[in-house]
Parts: sequence; C-alpha cells; structure tokens
Amino acid sequence: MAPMIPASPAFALSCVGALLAIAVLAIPGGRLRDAAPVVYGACLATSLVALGGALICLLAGPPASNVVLPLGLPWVGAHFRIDALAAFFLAVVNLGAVAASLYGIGYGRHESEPQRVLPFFPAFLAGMNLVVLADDAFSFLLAWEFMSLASWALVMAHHREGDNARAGYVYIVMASFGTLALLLAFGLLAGPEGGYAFAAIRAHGASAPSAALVLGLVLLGAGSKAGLAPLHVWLPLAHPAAPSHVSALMSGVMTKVAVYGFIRIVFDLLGPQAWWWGLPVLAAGGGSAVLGVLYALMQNDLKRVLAYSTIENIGLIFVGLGLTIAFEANGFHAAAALALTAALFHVFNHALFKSILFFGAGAVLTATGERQMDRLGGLIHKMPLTSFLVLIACAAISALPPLNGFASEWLVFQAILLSPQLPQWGLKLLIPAVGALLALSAALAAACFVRVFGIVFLGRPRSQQARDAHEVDRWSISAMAMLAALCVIAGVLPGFMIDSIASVVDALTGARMPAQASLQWLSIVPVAESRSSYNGLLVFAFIAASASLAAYAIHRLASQAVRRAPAWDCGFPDPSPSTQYSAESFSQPIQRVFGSYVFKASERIDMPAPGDMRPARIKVELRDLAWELIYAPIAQAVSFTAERLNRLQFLTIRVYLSLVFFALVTLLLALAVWP
Amino acid sequence: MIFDLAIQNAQMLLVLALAPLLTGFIRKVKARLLRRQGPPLLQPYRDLLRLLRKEAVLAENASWLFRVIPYLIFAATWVAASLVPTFAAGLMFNWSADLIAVIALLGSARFFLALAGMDAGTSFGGIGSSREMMIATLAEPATIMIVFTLALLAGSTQLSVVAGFMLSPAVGLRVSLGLALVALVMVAIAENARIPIDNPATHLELTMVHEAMLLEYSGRHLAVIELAASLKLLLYMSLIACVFIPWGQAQPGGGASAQMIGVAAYIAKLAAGGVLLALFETAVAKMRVFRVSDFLGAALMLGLLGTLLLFVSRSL
Amino acid sequence: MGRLEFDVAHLLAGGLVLMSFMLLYQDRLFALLNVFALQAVVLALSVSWQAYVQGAPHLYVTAAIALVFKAIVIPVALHRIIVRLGIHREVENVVGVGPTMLAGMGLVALSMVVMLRVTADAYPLAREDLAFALSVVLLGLLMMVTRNNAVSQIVGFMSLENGLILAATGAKGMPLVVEISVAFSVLIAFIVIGTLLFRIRERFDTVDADALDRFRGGQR
Amino acid sequence: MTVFPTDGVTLILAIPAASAALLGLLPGYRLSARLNVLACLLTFLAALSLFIEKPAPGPFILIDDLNIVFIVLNTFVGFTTSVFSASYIAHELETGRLTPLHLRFYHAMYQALLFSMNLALVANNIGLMWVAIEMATLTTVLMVGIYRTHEAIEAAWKYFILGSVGIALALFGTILVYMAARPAVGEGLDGMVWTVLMARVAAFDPALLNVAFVFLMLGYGTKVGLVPLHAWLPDAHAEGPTPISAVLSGLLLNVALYAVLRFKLLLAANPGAIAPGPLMATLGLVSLIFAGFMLYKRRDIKRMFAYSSIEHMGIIAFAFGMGGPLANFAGLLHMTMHSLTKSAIFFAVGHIAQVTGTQKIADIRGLTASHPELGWSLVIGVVAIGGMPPFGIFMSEFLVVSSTFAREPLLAIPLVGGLLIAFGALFFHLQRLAFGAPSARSVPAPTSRQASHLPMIAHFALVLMAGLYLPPPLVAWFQHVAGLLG
Repeated sequence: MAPMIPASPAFALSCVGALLAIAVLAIPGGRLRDAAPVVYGACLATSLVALGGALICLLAGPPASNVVLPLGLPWVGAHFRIDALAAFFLAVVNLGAVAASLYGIGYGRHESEPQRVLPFFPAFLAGMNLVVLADDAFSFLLAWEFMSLASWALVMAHHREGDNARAGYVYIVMASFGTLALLLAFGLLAGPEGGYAFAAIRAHGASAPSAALVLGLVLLGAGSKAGLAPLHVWLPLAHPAAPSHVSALMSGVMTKVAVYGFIRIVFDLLGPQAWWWGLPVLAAGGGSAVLGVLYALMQNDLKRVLAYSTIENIGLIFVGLGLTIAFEANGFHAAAALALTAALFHVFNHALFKSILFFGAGAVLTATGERQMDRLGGLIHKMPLTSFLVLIACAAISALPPLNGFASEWLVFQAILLSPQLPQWGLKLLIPAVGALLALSAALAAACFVRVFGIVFLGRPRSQQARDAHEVDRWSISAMAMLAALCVIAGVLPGFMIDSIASVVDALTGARMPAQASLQWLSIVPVAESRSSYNGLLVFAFIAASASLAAYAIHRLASQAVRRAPAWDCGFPDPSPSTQYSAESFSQPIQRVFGSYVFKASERIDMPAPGDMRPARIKVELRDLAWELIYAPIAQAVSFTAERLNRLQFLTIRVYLSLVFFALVTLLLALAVWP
Repeated sequence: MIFDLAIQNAQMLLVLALAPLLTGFIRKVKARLLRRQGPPLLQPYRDLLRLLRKEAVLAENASWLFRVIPYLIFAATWVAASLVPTFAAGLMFNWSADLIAVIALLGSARFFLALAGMDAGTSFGGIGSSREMMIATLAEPATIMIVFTLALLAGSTQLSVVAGFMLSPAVGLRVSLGLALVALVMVAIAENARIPIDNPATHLELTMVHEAMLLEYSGRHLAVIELAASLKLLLYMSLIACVFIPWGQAQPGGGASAQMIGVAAYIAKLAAGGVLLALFETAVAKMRVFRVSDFLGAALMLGLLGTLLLFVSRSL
Repeated sequence: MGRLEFDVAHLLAGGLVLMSFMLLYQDRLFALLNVFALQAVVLALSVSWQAYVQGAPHLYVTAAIALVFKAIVIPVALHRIIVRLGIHREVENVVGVGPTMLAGMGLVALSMVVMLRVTADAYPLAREDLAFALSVVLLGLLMMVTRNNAVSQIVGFMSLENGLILAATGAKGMPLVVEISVAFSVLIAFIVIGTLLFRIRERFDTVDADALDRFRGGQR
Repeated sequence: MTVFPTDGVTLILAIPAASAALLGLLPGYRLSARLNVLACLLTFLAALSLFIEKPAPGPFILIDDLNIVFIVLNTFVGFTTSVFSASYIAHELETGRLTPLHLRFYHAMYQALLFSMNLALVANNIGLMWVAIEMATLTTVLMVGIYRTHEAIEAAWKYFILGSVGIALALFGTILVYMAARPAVGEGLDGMVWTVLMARVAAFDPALLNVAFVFLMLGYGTKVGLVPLHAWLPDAHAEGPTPISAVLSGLLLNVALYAVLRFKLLLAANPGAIAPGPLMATLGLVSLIFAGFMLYKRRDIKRMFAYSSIEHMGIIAFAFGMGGPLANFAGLLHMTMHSLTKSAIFFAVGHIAQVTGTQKIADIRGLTASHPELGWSLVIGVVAIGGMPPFGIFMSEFLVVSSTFAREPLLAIPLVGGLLIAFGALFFHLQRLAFGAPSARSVPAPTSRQASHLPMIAHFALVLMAGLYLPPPLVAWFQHVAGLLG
C-alpha cells in the first residue's frame, strides 16, 4: 500500500471512504433537525481535501503507485490508480463537489424531506470519485452504476411532484441501458478470458472490427450518460427534478464523468484510433450542440433550460474529442493536443458555469418557489448578488470574451481551422459543417441566456411570488461567488489552465500545446503567434479601462443627473406586467426560423372576429423528434408485445399442457433430425 | 515601441472620431439621393453633445444593469474596433485578439444590449431583444464561416496576417473569397441594422429591431449607445476594407509618411463604402422580420459554401 | 432371452400402443373408461410377463396394482364421479378424432425414429419396448392436450403413466419400480379425489372452491 | 460403505422429518412456530457441519462440492424464512385468514418440504432424487392451496396438474438414463447411483442419453419454471402464503435446477452425446425475454416477483448453458444471490401486503412515505434484483454478459435486451409502489414486526457483501465447482 501522501490513490480512496461513511451516518441522522449543515459541511471538508490531493497530482505529476484492494471480482481485485487524466477529472469532480456542498449548507435548510437527500448526496459524490479512480472494468462499472443509482435516488427525492417519477424512470432505464452498453464494450475489451484490469486490457489491445464495435458501444454508453443527442431524452427530465445543488452536480459534473469514461476507453484502452471514428463522434457532437440549445430556447422551465443547455455543451466537448481522434489517427499530434486541450478546458469551464446557473436557479426557487420563467421577473432588484453572479455565468456560457467559455470555444475553433490538412474527404466535408453548427449553437446559446437572464432577473415581476422574493443565504452566495471568480480567472488567464492540462494531453496524444505561461503578456497561442493568439487579460483590461474611462469622462465632463420616470415604451405604457415579453414570445422568432425543421412546430392561432371579446389565443405545439422517432416506437413495441404476451397468463391448463407437449415434440424432432 | 503605442492610440482615437462622421456622411448621401437637403455632416456630433448634456431619464423599474450596459457596449465595441487594422497593419495590440475574438466582442455588446432591452419590462424592449437575438443567431455563424474562409486562406485568424496575405500575390482570384465578401456584406448590413433588415430611422413599432431596445434610453446613455452603433458600422466597413481592399495600409515598420498615406487611403475607402451603402439602402425596401431569416440564411450558406470549397480545394 | 419371450413382450407392448389409439378414438366417456380398463389389463399382463421373463417377483406387485387399481378401482370411481357430478357424457375434442389419430401416427413414428438411433446391439427388447413406451407416453400427452373434459384428461394422464410403467418394467433390473408405481398411483388418486373435491365437472380450470368448504362442513 | 452415513447428513434429513411429525401433532401455533425456527436453525447448523466433515458417498447419499453449496444455501434460507414466517403467520392468524388447524398443517408441511428438498440435494440416486422432488412438489401444492380461496385452489390445482406431468416426464428421463447405463454399469441399484454413473458415463449409449436429457430438461425444467413450462409458477407464488413464495422462489427452483445441472454434467462427460448447453441457453434466453415482457402488465405484486424469478432462472440457465469457468461461476453466484435477494423481497412483500391489506399493485402507492422501512427495503430489493451495484447480482450479471459478448456476441444482444426489458418493468412498478403520494389504505402493522425484519436485513447484508467482497474460500469453492460443470 502506498504511503498516505496526499497525491496517492490511497489518499483519494480514503476520501471516498469518508464520503461513504458520511452517507451511512446520514441514514439515521437525516431526520435530525440540524443534520443538513453537518452533512454538507462534512462533504465540503472531505471534497476540499480530495480536491487538494487531485490538484497536487495534476500539477506535480501523477503518482506511480496504484492500489489493489481485495474487493470486487475476486480474481481481479479492485484496482485504483491516478494518472494525469484521472487527476484532472478528480479535480473537476471535487471542485463541483466543494461548490455543491458549500451551496448545500445553505440550500439544504429548505429541504422538506432531508432524509431523502442527505444519505444519497455523499454517496453520489463518492460514486463519481470512484469512477475516475477505478482501474479495472468491474470497479469502473460498479462505481458508474452506483453513481447512477445514487443520483436516481436524488432525482426521486421530490417524488410527489408532478413529473418527477417519470423523470426518474426514464433516467434509471437509460442509465441501465448505458451501463449495459459499456458492459458489452468491456466484455469485448477484456476478451473471453476475463482480463478485466485496465492494465490487462491495454496490453491485450483489440482487433480492428471489435475496436469499432467498442467505439460504438462506448458512444452509446458514455454518450447516453453525457447526454449526446439522441440519447439525451432522460437528461432534461432528470436534471431539473433533483434538488438544485444536485442538478448542478449532475449537469456540471456527472456528465463530465461520462466524458471521462469516453476518453478513458477510447483514448487509453482501445489503442490506436482509425480516422473514421471521428465521424460519428463529430456528428453526434455537432448535432447535440445545436439540438440541445434549440430545445433549451423553447423551454419555459428554468432548470430544464439549463439541462438542455448542458446537452449543447457536451456536444461541444464531443466535437473537440472527435477532432482529437481525427488528428491523432492521422498523426497530427500537435493538432490533436490542441483539440483535446480545448475539450478538456471546456469540461472544466462548463462545470463551473453550469453549476453557478443551477445554483442560481435553486436560489430563485428558494426565493420564489417558482421554476416557470413566465412567473418570474425583476429579481435583479430583490436578489442583486445572485443576479450579478448568474449574469457572469450567463455571459460565460454564451462564450463572451473575456470569460472562460469564450476561451475554450475559441480553442475549438482554432482546432477546426487546422483540419484542412486532414487527408480524408469525409472529415474534410464534415468538419466545416460541424464548425458551422458550433457557431450556430454559440449564437443560439447567447440568445438562450439573454432570454434566461432577461426574463427571470430583468423586467417587472410577473407574479406575487417574484415580487416577494428575497436574497438567499450567504452560503449559497459564496458558492456561486467562488465559481464565478474561477470563471473570470480561467477566462482572463487561460494560459495557466492550458498548461495544467498539458500533462493530461501529453499522456493521451503524445504531444502538448506550446507552453503558455512563459508567453508575453500571458496570452495564449495554440500553434504559432502568426496563426492566432488571444489574450484574455488584455481584452479584459481594455474593456475595463475603456468602459471606466468613458464613464468617468462622461460623468465628469457631461451631465450626471438622473431622473426616474415611468417607462416610455414608445408611448404605449401599460402598467400590467403581463404586457412584457414572455419567455415564449421571446423565443418565437427563433422557433419560427428553426422550429418547423427541428420540432415540427405548428402554431394554431385563434383570432376572434372584430367585436368579439374573447381573448385571442395562440397555441404552439412542439414535438420532440428524438422521442417520437426512437423512444416512443420502442415503448410502443414493448407495450404491444407485453400486451400480446400477457394473454398467455390467462390460458387454460390444457393450453399450458399443450405448450409442454409442443416443446417436447419439438425437441424430440430436433433429436430425430440431428445428424 | 513608443511609436507603436502612439499608432495604436491614434487608431483608437481615429475610429472614435470618425464614427459619427461616417454616420452623418451616409445620411447626407442618402438625403441627396432622395433629392433632400439632408442634415449637415456634423449633425451626429451635435446630437451626441446635446444628449450628453441632458439629464438621463430612467424607467422606474430599471436596474443598475441598465445604467452600466451603455458603457459596456461602448467599451466592447471600441475595443473591437481598435483591433481591426484601419490605416496601419500590425498594430501593437493586434495579437491580443484575433478575428474570432472581435466577432465575439461584438457578440458581447449585442448580448448586453439585448439585456438592456428587457430590463425596463416593456413590451417593445422585448420585441427588440428577441428579434435582435434571432438575427444574431444567423448572422454570427455566417460571420464565423467567413472567418473560416479567410483563416483557411491566410492560415491565420489574425487580421494583420490576413490583410498581409491579401496583399501578397498568393491570393489570386478565388470563388471562396467572392462568396465570403458577399456574405460579409450581407452580415454587415444585418448587424448594423440597416435597410432591408432594419430601419435605423424608424420608430414604427412593428418594424423596428435595434431601436426598440433603445427606447428607454435617454441622455448620456443614449449618446454612448449611439456612438457605439456608429463605431460598429465603422468597424464593419474597416473590416471589409482591411480584408478585401487592403491596399494603402501602412505596413509595420513604415514611417510617418506611410501612416499618412494609410490614413488617407482609409478615409477614401470609408467614403466609398458609405456611398455604396447609401445607394443600396435607397434602392431596396425593408423586408418583413421573418424574411430576415432567409436573407441571413443565404449569407450563412454562402459562408459555408466558401469554407467547404476551400476545404476541398486545399487538397487539389 | 428366447424368441418367444421377445415376441410375447413385443405383442403386449404393441397392444398397449393400440389401446392408446383406441383411447384417442373414443367419443363417449364410459366407453373411454372401459377402453382404459382394458389398457390397464394389457399393462398388467405385460408387467407379469416381464416379471416372469426377468425372474423378478416384485414386479408382480406392480402388475397387481395395475390390475386392481387401474383396471378396476379408478374406472369405477370415475364412472361414479361422472354420474354423481352429472358430467356431460361425451368426449369433447379440441381437435377432431381424425387429425388426432393422424398426429398420433406421427408421434409413434417419431418415437420409432428417436429410438432407432439407440445402438441396437445391447438388448433388442429394451429398444423396442422403449419405442412403444415412448409412443404410449406421447399419445397420453396428446390426449391430455386434445381433449377438453377433465375425465378424459385424467385418463390421458393415466395412459401416459402406463407408458412409464411399461418402460420401467422393460428396463431389466431397474430398482424402485414398485415404489414408483405406488407413488404414481397415489398421485392419480390425488387427482381423482381432487376432481371430486373441487367438483371439476367440465374442465380442469373450473375449480369450484366453495364445494370444498361445503365438503369440509363449512368450517372457516 | 455404510448405507447411510451418519452425522451431518443424517441430521439434515432427520431433524426436518422428525419435526414434521412432531409439528403435525402439536397444537398451539406459538410453540410450533418457535419449534419450526429451532428445527430450521439446527438443520442449518448441521448443514454447516458438512463443511468440516464430509461423509463418504454411499449408494443413496452423496455430499460433494456441488451440492454442499446448495444444501447450505437451502438450509440457511429455510431458517431465515422460518423466522419470517413466525411473524407473518401470526398476523394471518390475527386477521383470520388461517385457523390454528391450518397452522399445524402448515408447519408440518414446511418441515416436510425442507426434508424433501434436502433429500433431493443429498441423494446419490437419481431415483431417490426423483422421489424427493415429487414429494417437495406435493407438499408445496398443499401449501399453495392453504388459503382455500378460489384463486388459491385454482393455483394449487394448476400447479398440481402441470407438476404431475413434469414429474412423469422426468421419470421417463430417469428410466432412460438407467437404460443407457445398464450395458455399462450392469443391472440393479448401481445403475442409478450418481457416482457410479459419472465414473462410467463415457461408455453409455449417447443416443439414449440425448433422449433422456430432453425428458429430464423438460421434466425438471417445469419445476425450474423455464418458459414455456412455467405456467404454474406465477400463480403458485401469488396465491400461497408469502413464506412459501419465498421458499419456492429461493429454494425449490434451485433444487430443480440442481437436478438439471447434475444431468448436464452427465451428458457433458459423454463424448457422443449432444452438448446440453445450447438447449439450456436457449430456454434460459426465452425465459428471460418472455418474463421481462410479462412483468409489465402485472397487477399483483407477488405475481410480478414470481415472473422476476422466471427471468432470473432464465439468466442462470443461460449462464450454465454457456458454460466455461466465467459463466459457470456467474451462474452459481447468480443462483445464490437470487435465492437470498428474492426471498428477502418476498419477506418485504409479505409485510407490505399485510400492512396495506392488498396485493394489488394499483392499490399500493408511496410506500417510502407511508412505511419507510418496508418501502426502502423494497427499493433495495428491486435495486438488487435488477442487477444494480453494489449488490451481488450486479457481479454475476457483469460476468455473464461480458463473457458472453466476448464469446458469442450475437447471443449477448438478446440477453442484454431481455435484461433491459425486465429492468424497465421492475422499475416501472417500483416507482409507483415506493414513491409518490401514499395510498390511503393502510392497516396497523403486525404486532411482532420488529423481529421479522431481521431475516430481510441479513439477506440484504449478505447480498451487499457479496457484491463488494467475496471471501476467498467461497471463491475457490465456486471456481472449483464451475470447473466441474465444464
């Protein structure tokens, strides 16, 4: 067993053990009055320690040791290891865990049934940590499924509310589907002799056809967990159903664990890649990016918007991964390093801002009890801090410079621009199209988050609850503030992030991006300065300087008088808040443009004749094509078969006997004709 | 070093100074084309000054964000404009952001403007924001596609490098470039709320987009936003000029005389652009809002086509 | 084993198969019971012949059980049940007699084919016996499957069991044969008693549980 | 070679036999319930003693590595079920569904059932094994019908008729095995003794063995509940007392499976015979998929879990049918885990049916809110039986699926499909049962409730432990047996 230095698998495992212990203790303790702060506090401390360990591993180089416990499959044992990749994802997981626990200290007080949340929250954290730590197929899948199970329990925490049961059901079935797909993949990788340890798999390698099969299965398995279209259907149901800090973890972190699974299997275990593997990954990524954000734009439920937006960001990450495969298979290691850096950077970024956004949604939920955007509004006056922090996250997720979302998206674009050197025609045609999709999704994301922030926080309150809102507690604010600060830092100083990811990228692609920290003015240069460069710090400084300069100059030299008056509104002021643009009306132009293709949207307008006092009504119907084309037929087929077979339950004894009789005769016939 | 810094600062001030003039010039040309006298060339400056001196009237519901946004918009646009080489290539801070970042900076400005439109909680502000974002969802990818085309040709997303490449004989006559130019002009028209997408001179509620977001602004805030809008127009003209007609630009290391030539050439290009824009605007009619998507979709397709052609022709 | 022993055993086993076909052919319950009794007699003869040939006196017990229990007690009991419960006295076919007979032929052929693969050298009587026994088993099952009323199904089951006994006695030196035949008789007795208790008039599925309570004196 | 080895084996047979007689005579259900528990405990201890001292095989009795696993599992679940049954039956008496007279009969039958199952497991004689399994069938028939409701009688009757036919087929198979053995082994008792048969099976007539296996597979397969021979199983589980459902699912199915496995061993050792694996795998796969679909439309909670038993028997049969060290190991592990989990689920379901006063799924809602302990137990049970970690079934399913896919990818697809279908159905019902607003109907919990949770907790603890950590001796054992199974 390795010594207990903070950068060893044993150390990380003991953190996991501590989390599990907290989970077990929270079962009897969950009903106590002040259990929530204690549990979340303990989670916070443990995650902080684990985060520290992961950062040491990431920056100081991963430990060589690995741990084998006599658990799991008896003749394999439970292997655990931290390499650079695992260290990076451990850092992401535990950063999210720290934030969520911190948030939970405040948010958890409002939980009506804490005993349904408290035991599962640490268990969920432990499961995610374990997935990343695992170094054999059995432990990996066990942790993977355990993670699904714990999060399912959290999704079902508010089991009495409306659609949550359905959400939980779709979630657990899809999770099981994904696990089975991964199980099959590992079955192929391990071979009939059952070499389930990752080291054995690496040594063993896979033949070309079975490697392709593994890739397909991993896309199904990890993709369904990550939320790639069209396997995403569970995500927008399940993520919003959980308590908000859990939603943040599920969206911000758990999907990243799925990304980790994909990278681990495809880049580490599967051996050399073929160029065409990039095609399905790129296509799935690009499709998910656009579909996700389009769906997000059409939703009215705040948390569901955020969940759909997760699909978009996952799409972006998978585009990065697909590019990496394409470059790597063709031997362009530097380009592959750039693409992988971009993907991993976005993994980190999305974990940050999606967590803030879900925390913000949770804060809004606490303050108003509302998730429907059309019943909110004007919260910027009541919740100034929350709205400021959410604004930063909105700007970051919309890829606005100088925040972090832009930095990673910029890197992806740079990687795309390197792709004409690829020799294959399929990639040549697909990658620009995917680039267009990404650009489209970025613009749509900006629209989406203008809508979110504008409807929820700006304007006038649309309901009494929104009018009575109040700022949330310090814990929640500090969790959001911490992440927002990280968003700004990562956006302004992306070079540091790129450098710390470099060891991960190096291990997987055999190349790294040029070291960024030593560059003049802390700018980032993906390939060469003559090609492209970006300096978040300078852009940030320029904007700050020119904005304050302008403000100072104007206030000093010109007027600074301010008068409040009723809104002018082009001469048609109307005191009713319902005359404001609503969430649906905001997205209507975009729905008109894209909806007829993507959603088969249909509008029905009921316009009363002049003189008729009825209100005019417009009804918009959107259809989820993924659900209609894939899931509904499957569900119908299962239901149909079950219905048909169910008749066999109500037969007479004679008919059952004849079943036996026919089975016997069939087998005897088979024997008779057997050679 | 000091000279570089001076050039950079000169560029920043120049664009700031020229922007209202360009707006005034276009108005004047348009008026002349319509056989009207038109406002004097310097009218935009006077408007700005008058607005600056007035008190700002805020809607009762307006938040702090509403007051901050004008400066943010102005700063983002100004920084973007100063990053586009106008009269001189290879500016000192050019490398701090490339073309993609310039586009994204303009995106930031739009993002905040749209938020401002929704802040007061009025119906028209929402209309403006909603339509503006719809337009952006098509214009932005089209722009990115154009960027791709240029970057693939020049092997860089740095504007200076692109401009340098365009000057070099390696360019030749390319279909992709033509497509990109057309697309870029279309995008520029849309982005700057010009006819046929939007009419900057109207306050007719059902047709306006950009103006609808500004309805609640007054006084110095309005002035800053108007200035930013002028800057944006100038920026797009500079961009087109820098990429497609880079001749006359002062090259790095060029002396003061080269810089003077560059300034002169730049102003000439702007004037030509202004006349062309005015001609175009007087010749076409504004289209319905929902036709805009077709217009911009065409731009997007052109951009994508240009990129694809390049991707394919690279290997030939 | 001499030629005569073989021929007699063969004849009796073939007789059992013939009886099975006759069972399939009947369309009256009483006639069915009579034929079944006849089959039981043939079985008893066959078993005694085996006892004699193999020199295994304990098989006479099995023969006696077949004779007393199956040829006399059960048919009489079923006869009474039919009368007492007022059961419809016709055999209800699901599949007509003709097709059933054809299917029966097929089954006999199948059992021949299956058993022909058995290596012939060891003991020819066993092989032939097994083929016949398998035929009787399959025909009994066929009867259970193609006849609707409970009584004919019971008869089918018993004829199936006759096949089993035939096979068991044909297997020279097989231990526990007597015990098995006793156990099966108990099983059949259970079925017959159950039929009476649950007042299963027409089908096996029409259990009349209230009848059970009445029978037990209504205690609850 | 003595006819009956002494010690452990005698005890595990004698104790149930004697207590069956004793309990049949004793009035007073409290005493008999306790005696029942005590007898089961003693039997379990006696079974454990077999680990220490393994008797030499005799003509009737055999203890080898294969059946000792079954015996210990059998007696253990028999013991825990008797603990559960004590509180369950007390409640049935309070509500008047059963009379003291019934209980006397019930306890006697319970011990008789244990006796016959133990006998079937230790038998070294295929005839004796057949007799024991027939006896076990008859006793369970009687217990299934013990409520004497219309449905219960019907279920018992169906079970009886189908079981009798199955028994007859199995007997024919047994006779054929004897016939096949006779030329090689000689006449008389030896022709039915396992150890002898196994030693000389290579010389048997393969064609006869093939026919025999068809009959045995179908005959004992009826008891295992493999589709299409399963029809008795759901009704028998649903209508009988819950402890009997637990024993049926957890034990009797295993015993029948054990018989099938024995004959599979026999066939595998004969070079000329067909490979029995594909037949078992096919039946297993059909059972899995069929039961998976049937789970969706279930309205009765016990019938639902009965179908789940069919599903799992299908998986086990499939695993053994696939063969090979990994799949056989998985099959053994799965069988053990299924016994423990399914009986624990039936313990929970028994109490749930008692506190809600119904077995109808539609009438049971929101259990985790109304009865947290029972509700969460049900959740844990379904999670475990659905093959989710950290429970033991996850490990066995992991091994079955991954080893199958590596060897026969085309077989793994329907396997995975079936697993997913069944999983979806189980959670479909679980979510309604355990979550949402509770249904209004609820009767007071049985008085002696606390004690009766122990068996369930013990089972879950074992299953949880097995999912994470298998003790090395057990592993070595399973591996050895898996090697035996080929």
